[in-house]
Amino acid sequence: MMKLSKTFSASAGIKSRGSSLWLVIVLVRALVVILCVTTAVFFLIRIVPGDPAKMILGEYSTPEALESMHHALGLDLSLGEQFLRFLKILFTQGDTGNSIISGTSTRELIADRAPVTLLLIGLASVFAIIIALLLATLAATNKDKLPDHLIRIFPTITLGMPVFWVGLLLILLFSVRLGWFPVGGVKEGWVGTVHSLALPAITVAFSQIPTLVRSLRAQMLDVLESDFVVTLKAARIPRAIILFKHVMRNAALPTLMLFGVNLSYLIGGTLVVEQVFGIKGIGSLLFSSIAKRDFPVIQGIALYCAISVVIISLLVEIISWWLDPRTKGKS
Amino acid sequence: MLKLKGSFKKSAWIGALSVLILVLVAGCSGSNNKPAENNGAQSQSTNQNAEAGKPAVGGTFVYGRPAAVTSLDLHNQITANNAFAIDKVFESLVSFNSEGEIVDWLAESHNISEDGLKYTFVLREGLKFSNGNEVTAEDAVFSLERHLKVGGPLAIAAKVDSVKATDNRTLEIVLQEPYTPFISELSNFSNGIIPKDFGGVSEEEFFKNPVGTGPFVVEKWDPAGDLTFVKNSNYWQEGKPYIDKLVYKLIEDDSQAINQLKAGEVNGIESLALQNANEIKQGPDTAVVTNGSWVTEQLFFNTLDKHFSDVHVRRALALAIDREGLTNALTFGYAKPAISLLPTAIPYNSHDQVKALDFNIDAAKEELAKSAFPDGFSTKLLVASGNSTRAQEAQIIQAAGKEIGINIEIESIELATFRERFFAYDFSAMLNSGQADAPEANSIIAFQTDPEGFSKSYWTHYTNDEVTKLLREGQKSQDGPERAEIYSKLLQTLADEVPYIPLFYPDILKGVSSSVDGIVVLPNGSIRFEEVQFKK
Amino acid sequence: MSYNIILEVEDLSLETKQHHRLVNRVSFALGKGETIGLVGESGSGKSLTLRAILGLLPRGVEKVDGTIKSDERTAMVFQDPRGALDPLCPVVKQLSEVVRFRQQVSKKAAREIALELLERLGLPDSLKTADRYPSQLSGGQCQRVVIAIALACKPSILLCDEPTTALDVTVQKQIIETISALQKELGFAMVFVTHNLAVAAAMCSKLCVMKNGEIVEQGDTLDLLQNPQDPYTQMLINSVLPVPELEGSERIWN
Amino acid sequence: MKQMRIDPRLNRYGNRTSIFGRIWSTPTLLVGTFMFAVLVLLAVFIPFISPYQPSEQNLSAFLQPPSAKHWMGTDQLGRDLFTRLIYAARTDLKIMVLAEIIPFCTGLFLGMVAGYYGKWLDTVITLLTDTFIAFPFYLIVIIVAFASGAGERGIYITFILVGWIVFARVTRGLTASFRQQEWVASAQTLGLPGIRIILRHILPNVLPQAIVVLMTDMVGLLVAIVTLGYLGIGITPPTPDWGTMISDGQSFITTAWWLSAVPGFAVVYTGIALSLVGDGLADLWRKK
Repeated sequence: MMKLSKTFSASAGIKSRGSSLWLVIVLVRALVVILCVTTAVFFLIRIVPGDPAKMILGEYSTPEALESMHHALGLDLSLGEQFLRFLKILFTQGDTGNSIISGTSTRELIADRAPVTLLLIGLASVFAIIIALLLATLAATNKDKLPDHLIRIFPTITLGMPVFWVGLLLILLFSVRLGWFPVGGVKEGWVGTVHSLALPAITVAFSQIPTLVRSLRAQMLDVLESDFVVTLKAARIPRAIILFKHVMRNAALPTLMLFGVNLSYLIGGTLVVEQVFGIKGIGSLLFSSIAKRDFPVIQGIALYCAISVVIISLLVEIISWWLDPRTKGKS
Repeated sequence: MLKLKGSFKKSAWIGALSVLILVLVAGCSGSNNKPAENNGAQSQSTNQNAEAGKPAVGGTFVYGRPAAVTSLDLHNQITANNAFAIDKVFESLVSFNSEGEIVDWLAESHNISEDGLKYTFVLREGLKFSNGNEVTAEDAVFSLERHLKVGGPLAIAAKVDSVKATDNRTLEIVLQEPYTPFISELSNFSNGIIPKDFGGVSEEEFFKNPVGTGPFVVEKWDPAGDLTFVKNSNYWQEGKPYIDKLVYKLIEDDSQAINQLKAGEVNGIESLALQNANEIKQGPDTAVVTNGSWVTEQLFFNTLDKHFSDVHVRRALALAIDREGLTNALTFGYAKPAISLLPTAIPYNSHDQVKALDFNIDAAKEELAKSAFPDGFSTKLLVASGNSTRAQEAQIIQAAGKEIGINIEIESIELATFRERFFAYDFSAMLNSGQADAPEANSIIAFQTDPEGFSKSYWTHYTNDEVTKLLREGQKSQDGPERAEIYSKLLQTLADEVPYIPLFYPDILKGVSSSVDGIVVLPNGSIRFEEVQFKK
Repeated sequence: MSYNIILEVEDLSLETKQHHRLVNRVSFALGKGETIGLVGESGSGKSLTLRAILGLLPRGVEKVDGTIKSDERTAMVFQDPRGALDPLCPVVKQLSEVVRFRQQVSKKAAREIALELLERLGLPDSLKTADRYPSQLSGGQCQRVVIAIALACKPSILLCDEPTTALDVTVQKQIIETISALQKELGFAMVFVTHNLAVAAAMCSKLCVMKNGEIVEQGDTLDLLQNPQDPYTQMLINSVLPVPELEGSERIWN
Repeated sequence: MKQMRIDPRLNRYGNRTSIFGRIWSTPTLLVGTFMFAVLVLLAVFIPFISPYQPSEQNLSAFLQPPSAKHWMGTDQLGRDLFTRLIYAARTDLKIMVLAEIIPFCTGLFLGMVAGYYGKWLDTVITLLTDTFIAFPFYLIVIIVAFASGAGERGIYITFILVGWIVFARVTRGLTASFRQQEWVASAQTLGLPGIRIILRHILPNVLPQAIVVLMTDMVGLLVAIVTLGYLGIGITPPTPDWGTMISDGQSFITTAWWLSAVPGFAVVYTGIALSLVGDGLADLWRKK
């Protein structure tokens, strides 16, 4: 038991990475997490008051109509039976059933809505990384001068800004008054989509940048103080090369972990931005499904979020291990 | 002044500076009070394909709606998101115009026998479905029989004896006993005419791409997103509809819908909150189209509740609420304070006869003194969250209650939980609205006074034999002064016993772009798009 | 001793932002090919003086007065070899990068020179074929790469900040011998910082004893060790365990 | 030769740096606490400052611009905006503080225990944190808000369920690194039971870092409360809350833009105050 548990806590022991045992352990852990999330969501949304049949048939629905709807949706079965039926559908068709409200299969719904959200998160992450790297480098290179203060003040202010408030301001200023960006929704075609996702992506990036800048700046300050930078400076190597080739890479590595956590938070976190910008993504689908108690869709989205978060944390762990020769070499 | 160390003094200055910039940004973002003449950054792109020259025929009208169309099965739907799509595809024998009067629609003429038992309808000449097939009386018979069989939320209340087609264009319906509201029941969207045996395809397949006589045909439909209609080339009204395409675009967030309208990305929005109406009205490229509605906003009491079973308590609260002030504060002139239960757009609303309990604090205190709780009590008011007008109504009622010693706690809960609670009669008082689906006094009154109805007088358990007797009589008596007398007596009793306090009749508000003409708003909230045209 | 002076430090004083005086009026001179040692406890300002000469003071430390007269090229070797190399960049690549910029040669030529330098410093030929990361080399090997990097700058003054302290004893001796051999061959002058008197005695012809950022005593190694004037120097010398090589070792610096 | 002062712990006033001395020398902490104190004082003394009650309506005077009588104008029900703003500070700050205490303590404790004991306990706790991170945050918030009914109770339950993770992760990392250090090992050799070691040795070292994280997390919590208000599942009317004030005011953005903007700035102000305190504490401890 001791040996297994030691290797089981994979994240603690860096030494055991890279071995096949580590891979198995991590996959098992991921599966356990996904199962916990799916089961928890399944029971949680059924305990919460509110009945999908009433949400479909509205306030004038007769008891008989409600009864027949419950039967049709299998909601009259006991929780246990419903859970078994859910697991059967999940493992046979890999889907969490059809949406109670619109009748389409959840997998289709998510497949149709996921690209927008993933693109939004992707764009936001690109914005966040670029801006964070620039700001951090600017702040780190001239510490305690004007840019450093400005950049240190920036997260302090933005930390307290609710995302929806930022979104509203951006829409009012850039879309309605200046008309540079569409107000909401997503236009057809690549150019249209990117154009309409630009503003929302900036809003999402807005919530990510403060933490990234702070961490990157701190890392960069440490790296700039380290001996090998002094060696390179002593060797009169051009500043730009030192900064971008050596310093940034060393600073980026630890921030990658933070970025991974931020990214996993984002999977579920874009809900508010999608509401404010009227983007029909996973977030707004989640919000309307919860409002309408569309159980299969809620479970489908929870599953999608759990899987993507697990994949992301896995990727981040592998990338940071692969990128860092100090660990790769050893095992 | 605190002597700040060098390095920090600079950042304090910068902090203040950046907050200042933020204020400026927010400042100029909210346009100044006078209507924004927004200095040429006019993003309003006149609708791209509105041809110049002859009356602008063609083009695509994009209509922003808060909920997606999930089903077009006309006999099993009632909620607005589906109803206002169904009435674009299917049309009924008779319908109603924007003033709420019954008019012949697919029927050329209709006749009701003296004893009110036999209804005869003659179909229009050369009427066609959207797929070009002839419309016959047999189709109408099939449609009505399917509705009678299915029942559904808007089941036909009249006791129908027989429905038969006497010839290719004539239809005869015989009732077991007279039921005056039957004609208005036929006028609502759930009695649309569909081809016999669903035009030969399965029921499920038929309702995926339905065939009807309506002005539009479904082209593309995502049950969790947008729906696109195209013009029905075989539509019986020549040359109409003028526009080629009608798009129902799903926009769930209200402010997002308003901003898309202002930016010209949609041509109209279905749900416009009362407090946003002026903003759209004043906008340079937007306008508000409105009409009296069949909706009455009300404060409902559960008459089994230990406090509200006492009529004096109900009357006291009714007298304590300043309906005039409430309506002005919350509805910006787009609603009329309520007197009787029925809105003015419904016939027999007897607004001039009924005397309501007007705002009078002293009378309210006297009334409470007569009740079983002279020195007040505390209770809870159930409200569905997410509707800011209703949240403010609750706060006004709370303040009114406090004036006379009734301590009201507002319980604002999410819509699904809200419905769960009042379906189970688990509330003392709640804010909700009564809505008619046809220009018929009986439609609201039956639903809110019939103790045998499944909702037991709209979940209030209000039972008053006298009122129930008047309700039945009203359903049987022919239209005319006699029926008016019945309903005014009924409505006066309701006004005296206040099982529910009618607060105001909100107008229907639609936000549209000012470059659009010919929008017809119906009292049930739907819009007729046949005459819609884009100005040059 | 009229050998020509290539480095002159006069009244060098360093202070932090909060005006803590870390180095106070340090002065010494260094002749061509000569080695001067800075000895003293840690925190006595030795390394800071080196950094001042290199011209790269750590953050928060400023030169408040005094002058450093030297128009010669300088390079530095650090105490922690692995810290002085970019962990994410293979050693040969790092070295060739320095060579490329300092000697303005093409990438390919730079790699050749780098490999040749590494070979001269006794690093294994395997580096020629497979480039390896600092984490995959031993402490001694890393220190050799750092020295190679320093030499690639063709310095006339080599600054060594306790290059052997972090290494184990056997490797220490090899590194010292390598550095002395290179000095003899290339003729660069050296400023050698250490708190180990034995190493200082073996390497340096002149010594400066530093305490709390000041030079308490300065002079030829032999005179200083045999009859130290300043009590602190005496205390330093007595604290050294009698190491046999002190008496019988042949002088390296003559 | 004058005696040099090179002991870094001595500051320029020559006396040994007391805790007060060091606080005095970190202005960020000072300004942050000052700003926060102003808000708290305002919130406490509002009944004496403003003559109005937070939910006192005046239906004839709604949506009035800022004037002498109403310093920040009135909202859509004629209530004085300034009074509501400060009473809302009472609600939001109270919830922010209360909803942080339990998660802070549990997170701290679990983190230390996981970091210290490692092995299976660490695995269980990391598994728990991963599961909660895999949960979309708003799904939990919305479900709990529905189950327990909107309002403060829902927010407390949600943050007790979710709030501890960030502290557990930070403290677990710190404790794991402290454990390697010699002085913890020596304490173990003396046979001190684990719990005493954690409380006597690890807690004082972990606490400062945890408090810095607490400050930033509190800002995050405040923003979450306000966002819930915006989504309509936060604090219920008529209790004043910045989130509901923003979403209510949002529909009058063109006619009375200050209705939404002012509460937004109040949130930003509190955010600045708390993160300044957080930064200040971090600088303070880094200097030690």
